[in-house]
Amino acid sequence: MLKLIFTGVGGQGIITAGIILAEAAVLEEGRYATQSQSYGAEARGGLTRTDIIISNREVLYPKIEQAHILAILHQRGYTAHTGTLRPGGVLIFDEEAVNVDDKTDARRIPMPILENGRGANITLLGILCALTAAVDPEAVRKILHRRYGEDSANYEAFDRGLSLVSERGLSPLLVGF
Amino acid sequence: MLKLIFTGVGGQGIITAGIILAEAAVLEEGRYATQSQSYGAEARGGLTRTDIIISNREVLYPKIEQAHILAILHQRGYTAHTGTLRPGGVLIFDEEAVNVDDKTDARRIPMPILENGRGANITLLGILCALTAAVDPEAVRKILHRRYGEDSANYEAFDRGLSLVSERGLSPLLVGF
Amino acid sequence: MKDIRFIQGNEACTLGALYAGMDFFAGYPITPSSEIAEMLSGELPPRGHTFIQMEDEIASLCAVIGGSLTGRKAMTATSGPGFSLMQEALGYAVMAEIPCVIVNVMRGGPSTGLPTQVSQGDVNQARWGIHGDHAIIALTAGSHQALFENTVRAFNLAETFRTPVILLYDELIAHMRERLEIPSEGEIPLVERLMTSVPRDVDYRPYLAREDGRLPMSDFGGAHRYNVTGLYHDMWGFPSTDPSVVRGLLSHLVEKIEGRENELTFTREYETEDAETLLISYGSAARTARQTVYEARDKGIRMGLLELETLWPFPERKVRDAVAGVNETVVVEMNLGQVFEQVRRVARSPERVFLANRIDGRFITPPDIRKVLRIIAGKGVWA
Amino acid sequence: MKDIRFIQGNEACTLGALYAGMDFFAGYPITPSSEIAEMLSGELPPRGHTFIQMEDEIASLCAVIGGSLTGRKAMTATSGPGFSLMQEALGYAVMAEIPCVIVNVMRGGPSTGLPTQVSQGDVNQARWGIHGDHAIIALTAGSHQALFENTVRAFNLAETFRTPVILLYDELIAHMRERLEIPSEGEIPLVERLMTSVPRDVDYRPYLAREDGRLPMSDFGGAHRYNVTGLYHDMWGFPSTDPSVVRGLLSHLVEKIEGRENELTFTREYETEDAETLLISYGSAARTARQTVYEARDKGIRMGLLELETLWPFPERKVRDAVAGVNETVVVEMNLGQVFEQVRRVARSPERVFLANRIDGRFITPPDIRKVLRIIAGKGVWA
Amino acid sequence: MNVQNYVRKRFLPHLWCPGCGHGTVLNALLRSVDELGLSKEDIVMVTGIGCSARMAGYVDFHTMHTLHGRALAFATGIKMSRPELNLIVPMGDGDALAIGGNHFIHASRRNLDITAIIMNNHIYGMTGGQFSPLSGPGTTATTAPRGSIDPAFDAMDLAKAAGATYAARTTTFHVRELQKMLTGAISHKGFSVVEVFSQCPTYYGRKNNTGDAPEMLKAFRDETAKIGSKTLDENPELIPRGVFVDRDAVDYGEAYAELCRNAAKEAPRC
Amino acid sequence: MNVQNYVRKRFLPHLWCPGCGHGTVLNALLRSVDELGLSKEDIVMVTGIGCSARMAGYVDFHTMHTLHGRALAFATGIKMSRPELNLIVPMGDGDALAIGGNHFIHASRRNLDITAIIMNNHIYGMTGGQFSPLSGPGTTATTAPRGSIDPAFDAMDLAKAAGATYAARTTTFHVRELQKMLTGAISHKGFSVVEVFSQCPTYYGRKNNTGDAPEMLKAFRDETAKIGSKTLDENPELIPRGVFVDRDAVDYGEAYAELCRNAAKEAPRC
Amino acid sequence: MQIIIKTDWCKSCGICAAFCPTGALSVEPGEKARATDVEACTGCGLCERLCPDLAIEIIKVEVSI
Amino acid sequence: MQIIIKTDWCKSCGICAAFCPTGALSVEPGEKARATDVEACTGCGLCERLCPDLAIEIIKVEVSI
Ligand SMILES: Cc1ncc(C[n+]2csc(CCOP(=O)(O)OP(=O)(O)O)c2C)c(N)n1
Ligand SMILES: Cc1ncc(C[n+]2csc(CCOP(=O)(O)OP(=O)(O)O)c2C)c(N)n1
Ligand code: SF4
Ligand code: SF4
Ligand code: SF4
Ligand code: SF4
Ligand code: SF4
Ligand code: SF4
Ligand SMILES: [Mg+2]
Ligand SMILES: [Mg+2]
Repeated sequence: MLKLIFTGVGGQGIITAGIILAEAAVLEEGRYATQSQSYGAEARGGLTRTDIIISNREVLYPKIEQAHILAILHQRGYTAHTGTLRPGGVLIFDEEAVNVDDKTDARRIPMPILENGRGANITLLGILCALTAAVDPEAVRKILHRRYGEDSANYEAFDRGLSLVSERGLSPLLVGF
Repeated sequence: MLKLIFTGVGGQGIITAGIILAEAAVLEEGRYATQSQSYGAEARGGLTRTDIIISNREVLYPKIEQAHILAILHQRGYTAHTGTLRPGGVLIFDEEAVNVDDKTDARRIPMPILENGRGANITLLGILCALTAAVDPEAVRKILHRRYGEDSANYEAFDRGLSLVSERGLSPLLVGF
Repeated sequence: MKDIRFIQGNEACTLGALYAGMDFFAGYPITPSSEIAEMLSGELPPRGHTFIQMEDEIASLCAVIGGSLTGRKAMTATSGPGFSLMQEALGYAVMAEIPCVIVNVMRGGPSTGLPTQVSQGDVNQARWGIHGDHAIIALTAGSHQALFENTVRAFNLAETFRTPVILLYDELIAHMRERLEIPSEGEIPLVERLMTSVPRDVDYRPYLAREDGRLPMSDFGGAHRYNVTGLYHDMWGFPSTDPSVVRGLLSHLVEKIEGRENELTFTREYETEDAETLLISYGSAARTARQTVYEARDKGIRMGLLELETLWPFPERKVRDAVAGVNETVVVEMNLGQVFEQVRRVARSPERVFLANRIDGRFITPPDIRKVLRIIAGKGVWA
Repeated sequence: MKDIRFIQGNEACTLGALYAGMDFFAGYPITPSSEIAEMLSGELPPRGHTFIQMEDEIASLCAVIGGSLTGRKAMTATSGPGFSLMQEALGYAVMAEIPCVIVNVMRGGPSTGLPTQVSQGDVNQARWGIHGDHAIIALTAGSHQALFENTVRAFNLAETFRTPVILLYDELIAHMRERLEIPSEGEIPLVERLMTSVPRDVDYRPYLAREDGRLPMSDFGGAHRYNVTGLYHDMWGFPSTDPSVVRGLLSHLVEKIEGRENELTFTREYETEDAETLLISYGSAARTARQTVYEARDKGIRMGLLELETLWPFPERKVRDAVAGVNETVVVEMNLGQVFEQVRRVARSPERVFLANRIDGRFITPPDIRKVLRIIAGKGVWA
Repeated sequence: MNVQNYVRKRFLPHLWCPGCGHGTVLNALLRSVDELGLSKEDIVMVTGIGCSARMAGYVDFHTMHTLHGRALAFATGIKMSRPELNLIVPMGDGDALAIGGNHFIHASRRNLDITAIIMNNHIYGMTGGQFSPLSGPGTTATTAPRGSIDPAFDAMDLAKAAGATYAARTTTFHVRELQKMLTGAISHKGFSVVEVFSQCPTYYGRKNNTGDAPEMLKAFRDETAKIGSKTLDENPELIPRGVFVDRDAVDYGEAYAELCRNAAKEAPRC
Repeated sequence: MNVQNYVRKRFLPHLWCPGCGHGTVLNALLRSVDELGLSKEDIVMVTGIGCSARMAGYVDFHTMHTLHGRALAFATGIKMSRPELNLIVPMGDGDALAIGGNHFIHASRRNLDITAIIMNNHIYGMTGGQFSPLSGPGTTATTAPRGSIDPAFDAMDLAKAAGATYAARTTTFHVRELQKMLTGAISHKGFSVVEVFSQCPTYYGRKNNTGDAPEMLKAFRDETAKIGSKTLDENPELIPRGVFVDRDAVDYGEAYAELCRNAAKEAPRC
Repeated sequence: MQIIIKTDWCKSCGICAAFCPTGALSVEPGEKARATDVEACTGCGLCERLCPDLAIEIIKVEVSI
Repeated sequence: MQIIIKTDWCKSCGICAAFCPTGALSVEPGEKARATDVEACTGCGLCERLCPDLAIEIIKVEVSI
């Protein structure tokens, strides 16, 4: 079972990213997954968070108290949700937008995610696929195809994520499952 | 405890008559009374019925299954409600409008009540006062005064009822209480 | 001199409301409650108080809430169909803690049902008609004298607990006429609104309870500017989704009522001291029950009556104790057993609690009760 | 090939409705139910079926009733505030025996409450929101697969019993996405409307029940002309105040549902065979409960879960039997104990029934349940 | 023809009071149905709650007696489901424009092919004579013992502003005009409204000293005038009768059918 | 003057989306209040539910955030109780004219001295972009993916027909006009309505490809014209802006006060 | 001309008599409507349309010479 | 002329810059509004009225000669 939290602000597309990831696991890999998000008075333009759990059997409790992976695209997300990362977990964050302090017991992975503008959320997926065994990149590509057809921008954003990991010389992690 | 039922059709004023009688008992004689009426789909222009119970102590159950006195101003009232008269009770009815058969075990008192047109309901009160110890005629007169002021038509109708009893040579009955 | 009237129950309720100081009425006519609005349309204007006939029941209760918030003792009156429509606004009054009185004169339901006939079918709706958790106060009465008193009490409780209070009574009481002796001024004490002592320009917190649980108010539109909302809110009345605020507010709303069962248990007892058979009843049905008790006593049968005037919060302790002391209990009501279920719930031996009821639009009779008493070894019958 | 989706609960409900043959939707948007209307506004027109956005929730349910009467499988969807507004029309559907499905996606109440947060506070309103005596069917679900199935079931029961069916689920289920495997055509049997066999021009009695209690219908506007009303009515649908008609109709309305508890008890059991501790839960809370059961089993604790999918009529027998076989029962829900009270009511040893709940708008967690289990010698806590 | 062919004889004589104008509306409606040659099976009558609403019990059509103020919402559901039926929705003035006001304006806006009849007796008859939003200032009523201070709606103005495509007003005195308007309304494609001043001698009459039913009809005769007539020009204080709106506009049912046809051409979705 | 004096600063920046017109309505309203020299204590703002309704949270008046569609009914209660207060009731288009339509027409009819503001973004903003009765045919919305077929109300026509004594329309582009109309409406004695076209870039804009907030404002500029202007005469397809109704009529509160005064002269009754 | 009055439906409201242009009908207080002057009837049909109780039917009898 | 922009309230919608008649303001994508040409400002007040976020205040500075 792999537990991921993505957080950002409205418009960054992190909820869509979460859905695509979970969809890839469920529809392409025959696994189980849940995706949920928190709304609030501030949903619009405010902080958003989505919880994704991927598992080989039915996922019951869909909220995450202790995530394996936390991806952060906005500083407010760091402040609000850093406590949800399990000790020793993986913290992926935008290296421009988010400042991470030393106190967090986590593997820190800064990345130039937001550089990719509107495709940043898809780039994040690429990074995740390259970095973890969460889902196979091909599965994600299939979902991208179903959702957006041939629109190449998405594939480019995704590949950018994949290559970022190798560019930075990071090797795949074994988290979750 | 005296139980009276008046029945007629909408417009004959039997409900008002019932209220006046009970009011006289309560407000002028310091007794207890309840007055209730039955509504139905046909309330308007249809058959109406009012139950009046007069007593020296609080009246609890306000519906009458077995009346001491039943006053009927319309044939349909006879058909519908004759069963509510207790055996040996008093049946007062308009001699023109209502045909009474022999089967009823009751003292039958036909009277030319409706002759009095719009005052017929008050005439009925006069008849009742003269015929029974229900309430004192003076008490009724006081209520008539409160409600209608000096309007002499009402007093005339009432006196007509009182005198009808003596004209017909009827003597006061002892019913109820 | 005593002020004695011979009037309908709806008039007794109206007079009770006026006695309590009700000075704002908004409503929409419906049988069998309309006489209340009709009488008030005559009585309120000469006093300079508000009577307004609204476009529907929803608007009526909304206007009542607005009136109350600005310092009035406000009320509306309706029957089942209208009461159903009021549930959303009633929930608002609960949430925003607006004192007001809602009279529901019960007729036969469900739906349009039996507009002009007697029923006591709305007891559970009074408790649970609102969506979401909540608590509510609902009173009833079985005579005009009691109706007058409980109308005054409804206003008193509304002010004391800053909450809507429902006054439920039935068509028989509404339309029957009987004697009412109007208490002299001061004979029934009135609870006036607890006003804040916070001075102008000082931070007033409309939703900060005092130690005794009461919340001092400030007339809306007056010295203090604050916010009122149907969302979960903080002590200033501003929306909040903070879990502790949410939990705190809901607990407060429920505790202030459910936690005060003692102060809210109003009952009458007749011939209960040595009773072996206990009738429990309320509203007009309690008249039949009491009649039955007296008739039984005349025959030497040791029967008594516990008449409930508080329906909600259900007087658990009182009922449990009363039931514990008798051989059998018969709940007398004109519905399928809504209070009966409650009595069973709280009784230690629910199998000794029976139902004598009537659901056909006719008034329940002493024979209806006696029938159940005769077959008491069996169970409640629908007759 | 299997048709698998990864979707929100509201979509699962919508797909279930379409599978069931729903061909008429009228609604008014409200969080957290709006996705249902949104999806249907796309899906119904190409099928030639009706989607209409009405001016409010009252009109929505009225239109649904009209649609149903003319032969459609009709539905509306709303949340607490809208459901409160629907109570009058819901009572009409009960009284006139109109099959239809009302989806109430629960959010925090009372009042506007917590529009975007999870709660299960409308359970009792589903039962008692209508004025007057009545009975009602209400289902719920704790996963998308179950939601799909129970949506189909809701339509089936509506047709079988000629009654409105309420489908209650919560914001978590509504908005969470998970896997749904769409059953192939015919995999879940559908109940189609029972049509009268009375030929045209022969006296058709819309309210004459067959021996099995079912009432064959005739599409309104079709071969038979009859009357439909919310008043008490005779077998032709014409108003009647005859006491025996009134009693007969109300008994029929209640008996057809309350008397069929067996046919209406839908539950799921997990690890109950040898359980010493029983959790009872429903909706999204049952996910947490099941998770807790598995975690306990991993530690060798003999815990099981009874998940309710029928909320009303309350599955008394099933619950009573389940509770009877264990040492203690914990009801897990997100309200102040609405189902807990029912379980206590039917349990033979109510003092061994406890409550693990959450009322702060947050989803209930396994630790919330474990906390109660730890202090089980005490009583249910509001946490 | 005989209007009695269209009624459920076992429920007659009806329960309306002697002289109640609602009976005259029924009378005219049946003649109009006959004139149009509609069969009893083609008509669905939906009513709300009120004296007016009793009409559903008397006519031998498909009849539905619903909730106070909600008749048009029910009718909307029926019409969307069965566009081929003729929907006739008689309502009281309170039914249509007090509690039912919202459904009235929205039905007008949508322009779904339904015929609404406002049986305007200027009072809540069924509940015993409270004023309605059509009573107007000065009307005495059980909830306005000193005369109402509530301004009245003009139902025609409202129908027009809200979007009704046919709107006409007459009275129970003008029985031929009434029948013509009902015929016009029923044949009209789109939402149509006929407002009929109808006398309530029992409550309105008694409270306002109008005299009996014939007197009330005389008042309808003397206090109204046809739009465009010289009488009206010369006496602008008279209440105008006539057809206020009669225009073509796409009917909602048609628009919906069109939407469905176009949508069906798309690729399937789910 | 500084509009910020009238807001509850701790709740700002507000929660409306970037470029949302509702903020501009707030802006103009505060200026109008300042222009009129009203003190914060003299004003009661009642809102319903919707993005529009959030306004009650931001202004430092007496504020009440009520139920969807019911704001005018609550306000009626407050005004009847405290006639000296200024009642301002901002509503969304759905709030005012979908679920709230009945209260809107009845408040208009009564002519109680309340100022209603319809913040018309032609969409249900708060619930995520469903069409409203003011959207109009062709509008794309989450519940009209192929474009709405629902005819729209004209809020001005409706207000006028229902009896409002002041009714004006403008847009969030025409900010000076807006302030003037709000000032006119608040000073008007009787029921007044100001309809403001307000942009919702998030839902209406995105669904209907209008471009961003500035583009939407340009559309307001280009697609409307003042009543009586040459532009409007020459381009009748433009949407008219301006004051549609401004008339004197007895205000309900005054009429009620008069009724009370007269009644008080009678002998006591009960 | 044939004037059929369904007396069991008639409620004596007096409308028919009040407006019959030729005075063919009369309604005594409390009595049912009666055709007191059938000869005068022109068959205009006003009474049958005005009657709130559907109690009148006018049949034009073809007189063959 | 003084153009005060409350940047913590500004939401970068671009309205002020789009309609300032003199081009005194500019809003870069994703950035807060800025007064890029204060000199050009005529103090017309349009921007402060148009701003949905109450984020602009124009103060006319009296220049004493
Ligand atoms: C929800 C609801 N509110 C109120 C009523 C009571 N009620 C029944 S009919 C009616 C008004 C009747 O007046 P109108 O609509 O003008 O019809 P009329 O009887 O005058 O023909 C009212 C207020 C009701 N049945 N349901
Ligand atoms: C009784 C009820 N029904 C529905 C809703 C859901 N709801 C909240 S706001 C809203 C409509 C918002 O649109 P509008 O009134 O135009 O205001 P906007 O958000 O566009 O400013 C709806 C349908 C509700 N809160 N209560
Ligand atoms: S009360 Fe009035 S409207 Fe009702 S039936 Fe009688 S006369 Fe007609
Ligand atoms: S959703 Fe639309 S109306 Fe609501 S705040 Fe955003 S832009 Fe404004
Ligand atoms: S109009 Fe009809 S009901 Fe009236 S008197 Fe004539 S026949 Fe009788
Ligand atoms: S048909 Fe004409 S003339 Fe003949 S009785 Fe009737 S109203 Fe008189
Ligand atoms: S208009 Fe206001 S919110 Fe928008 S960019 Fe300019 S200063 Fe910022
Ligand atoms: S005040 Fe006028 S000129 Fe100056 S910045 Fe604002 S809009 Fe431009
Ligand atoms: Mg009427
Ligand atoms: Mg809007």
